[in-house]
Amino acid sequence: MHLSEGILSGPILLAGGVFAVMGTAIGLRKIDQERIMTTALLSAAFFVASLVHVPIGPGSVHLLLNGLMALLLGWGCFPAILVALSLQAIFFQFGGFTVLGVNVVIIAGSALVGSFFFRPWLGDPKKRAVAGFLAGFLSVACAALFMALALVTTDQNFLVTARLVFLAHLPVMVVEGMITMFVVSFLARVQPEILGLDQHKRVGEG
Amino acid sequence: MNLECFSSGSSLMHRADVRCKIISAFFFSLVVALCHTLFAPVFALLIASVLLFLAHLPYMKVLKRLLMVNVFSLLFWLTLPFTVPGPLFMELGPLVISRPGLALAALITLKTNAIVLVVLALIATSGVAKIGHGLAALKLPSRFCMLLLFTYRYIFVLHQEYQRLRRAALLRGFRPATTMHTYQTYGNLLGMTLVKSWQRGVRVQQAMLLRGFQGRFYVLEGRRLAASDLALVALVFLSACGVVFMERLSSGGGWS
Amino acid sequence: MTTVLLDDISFSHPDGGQLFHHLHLAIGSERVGFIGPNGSGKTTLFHIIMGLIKPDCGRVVMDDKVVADSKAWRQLRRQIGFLFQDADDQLFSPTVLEDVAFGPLNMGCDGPTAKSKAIATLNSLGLADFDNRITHKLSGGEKKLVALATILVMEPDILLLDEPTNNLDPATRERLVAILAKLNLPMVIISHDFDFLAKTTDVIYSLEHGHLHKSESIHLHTHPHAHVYGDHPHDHGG
Amino acid sequence: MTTVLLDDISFSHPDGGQLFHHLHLAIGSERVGFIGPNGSGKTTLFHIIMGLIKPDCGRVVMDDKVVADSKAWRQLRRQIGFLFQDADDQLFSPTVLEDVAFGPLNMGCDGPTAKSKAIATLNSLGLADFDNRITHKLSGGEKKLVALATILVMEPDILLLDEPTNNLDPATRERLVAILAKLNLPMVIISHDFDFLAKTTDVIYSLEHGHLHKSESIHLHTHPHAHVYGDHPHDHGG
Ligand SMILES: Nc1ncnc2c1ncn2[C@@H]1O[C@H](COP(=O)(O)OP(=O)(O)OP(=O)(O)O)[C@@H](O)[C@H]1O
Ligand SMILES: Nc1ncnc2c1ncn2[C@@H]1O[C@H](COP(=O)(O)OP(=O)(O)OP(=O)(O)O)[C@@H](O)[C@H]1O
Ligand SMILES: [Mg+2]
Ligand SMILES: [Mg+2]
Repeated sequence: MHLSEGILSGPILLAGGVFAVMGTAIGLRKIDQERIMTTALLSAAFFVASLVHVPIGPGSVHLLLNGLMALLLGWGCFPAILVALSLQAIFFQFGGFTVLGVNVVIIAGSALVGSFFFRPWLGDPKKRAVAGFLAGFLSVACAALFMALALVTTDQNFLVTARLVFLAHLPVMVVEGMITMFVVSFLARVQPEILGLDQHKRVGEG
Repeated sequence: MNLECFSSGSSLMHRADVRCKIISAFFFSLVVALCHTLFAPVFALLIASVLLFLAHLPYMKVLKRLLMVNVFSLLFWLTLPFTVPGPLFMELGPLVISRPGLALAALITLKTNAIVLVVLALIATSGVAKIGHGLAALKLPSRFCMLLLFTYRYIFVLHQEYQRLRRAALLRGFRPATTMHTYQTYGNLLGMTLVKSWQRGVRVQQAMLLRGFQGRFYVLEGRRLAASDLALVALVFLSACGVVFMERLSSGGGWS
Repeated sequence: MTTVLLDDISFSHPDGGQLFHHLHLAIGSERVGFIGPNGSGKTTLFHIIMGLIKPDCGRVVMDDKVVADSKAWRQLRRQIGFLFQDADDQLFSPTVLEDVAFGPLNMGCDGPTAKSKAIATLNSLGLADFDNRITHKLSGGEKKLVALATILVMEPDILLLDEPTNNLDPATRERLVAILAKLNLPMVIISHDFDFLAKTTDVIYSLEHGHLHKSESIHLHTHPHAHVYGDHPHDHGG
Repeated sequence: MTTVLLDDISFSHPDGGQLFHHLHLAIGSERVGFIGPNGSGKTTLFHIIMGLIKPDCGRVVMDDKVVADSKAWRQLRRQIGFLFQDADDQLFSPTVLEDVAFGPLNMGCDGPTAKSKAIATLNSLGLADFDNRITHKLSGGEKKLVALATILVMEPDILLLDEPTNNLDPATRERLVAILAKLNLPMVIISHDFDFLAKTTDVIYSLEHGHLHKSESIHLHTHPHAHVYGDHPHDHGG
């Protein structure tokens, strides 16, 4: 789920860059010295998840799990996603420097939208599964929408392509919703601290 | 899992200073990304090919990489020629292929490939460890650089952890299909991987604390820039200027 | 009785040296112990048997049929139970019951059957009322025993155990010895723990430089041993 | 000489039972071994010593001063080196040199000093020309030795080693024994490996049910031992 290089117009690239820098700055400020390692480890886990493909119908899709990332990291998902995308750029050359900003905003921004609405429901065991599904679904839906918007605002001629991009992500939305739902209920049962549901600190004085 | 399949080597590009490579690649990508005409990206693609040639990368792997990256370009070839209004190129039964549509698809493909080649030649030839140090030396926020380096460090550990869990599931007769049981199982596998990585994060954090970590990030050695490094930056910079010049020259040429 | 034959197996990791040269091995009739230095390829050999790694040449034969297509591999995996070196790699469900029931569910059992099978297996290992425990919060020894349960519930014909006593305290280790003795299944056990192998297996092979050497006789000899549980005498039944 | 005293320590995990009852322990003069069943709290005790976990009651005293504020804890952590159970938790930098230099840099050394210290330590452990290796590509035994280097480079006065021989093959294990013997530092070693403890420590405590029992004497006794390396005699120097 990223746009590759050489597609978008200058103004869109610039806007993406600016918003990505802002989001990352806020995120980095929220990650204090004590959480830098857990953030790095979660970011590595998400990178690994992006290599996983899950079957749906006759084909399979790669996971994105941006909604889950925002549920776990809040604003911290901006730097974490920037890191994961940078690594993908270095390893696979998917999306280089210039679209990095736009891609980060597409993925992290939409994830924040998803978690903004459904994060508060996580504390309630009855709503938890629904919240997980909707957060995962909406985060990908928004990401596909943002992507389509970036294309259309670059060039009206991309309208059909943008529509196709959005439609192609419909199955991804469903899969992401399901996986996010199951992961969230796993975490709530096994290690609720990760979801911030049950806080007690282990690291002693600094 | 070998993610850094281009990073080892002793070519000119492998030896060049990573800071210079990052700056060059960034500047060049930016210039190419902003092109509107067809000639300029063709020229950029030529320069990028020269840089790639200097990197002595295995050709088959490079080709494979290019194929993967061009899947997205294919999407444009399948839509734009039929949807962009404009002078007719040819008619294929009910399908009308327009000239500007073709040009736009070609433009995107050229730009994409030129940038990917440059990234391959200049960035993929350094390991992430070096790139992280380079970014720190270029004064990016140290917290971001730490995040990048630590994430990189543990990707392999976690990937192996995930693979082992997945194997355990396969050995117990698990067959992925479009069923709830499958999604539940993937949820459990990923959930367990997350729990383990989170706990490892807590332990590594403690290990850092025990070694006196107070939030500061130190970079060990700053390599001195050699004349060849500056020459590389100058070369790429001049080429980028060449691309801009071509763009100027041919804009208004009515290609798009 | 199921027999599995490794026929003329050679293998080397892409970036490592050659691990096996034309190796032959038959399992399924006795209890076999494997020893060998770290990195000699013991775990890799298990992975080859289970079809997790494809050898460079050679074949795995089960019950006189070459295991070739994915259906045959599924059948083999159903009949051979493989206990991983690290129990943490084997337990991925939130609770013990779910984890033990996972295998039977994949084999086509319905929910209640899978559940009752799981509970029966847990009981037989002395893990009654473990069903609702969270797997990853179990102690190391408990995890090992639960991992064993996840395998036994699938009613395998042969067991492959990769360093089953790693990280176990002496009491849990003795418990494992007792469980294995009771099982009456052919098995292959990798271990660095001579003592344990002497107690649980009939024959010991050592894997070195790509070859399996059958130790014609297990030399039992005495060995200085620091004994510190002054007040908790442990059993030297070996 | 640095001495550390655990004075009247009690601790229980939020959801577990009580691990320690009013425990006393002095370290810093000799080499101590800790044994005890899984989950008896050995690792937890190390975490309390290092101030990673706060005990429910009791104090940690270093050189006759109660360690109370964060400055005192920093001082303690500088003087006590703690080798984790899992080396992957301890090596977090991309390259070996950076990882070993990380401690000195945080202690205020400048780059070149930190670098030369790191290289000297690596050399002393027989890890010359490891400096540019990528940490995650090292083998298990190499990781363990590098993790030891990251601790020794900080010139600790006391070492705490948590199951240092886990997953090590006999050769690496012997190398570790030799390195530890040469070090001449007081240390506390957790291990399930009697043999190893007998070789490396002066006194062994067993931790059970929240109490430390000093084994008044280490009963060295003989023990049947299956020896299978017929053609590769191994050293029973114990
Ligand atoms: N995926 C891999 N790629 C390359 N080399 C590998 C891979 N997996 C294992 N190896 C190497 O193959 C060799 C054999 O590994 P294996 O795990 O089979 O050894 P082992 O005998 O089980 O050792 P141990 O006693 O430590 O468990 C080792 O040198 C290891 O580093
Ligand atoms: N964060 C935690 N929350 C609750 N219980 C915990 C936590 N960490 C450890 N425990 C429990 O505390 C007990 C002691 O754990 P500890 O790791 O100290 O044991 P150990 O003696 O080191 O065992 P091992 O020999 O397996 O390493 C165990 O029962 C463990 O499950
Ligand atoms: Mg092994
Ligand atoms: Mg422990």
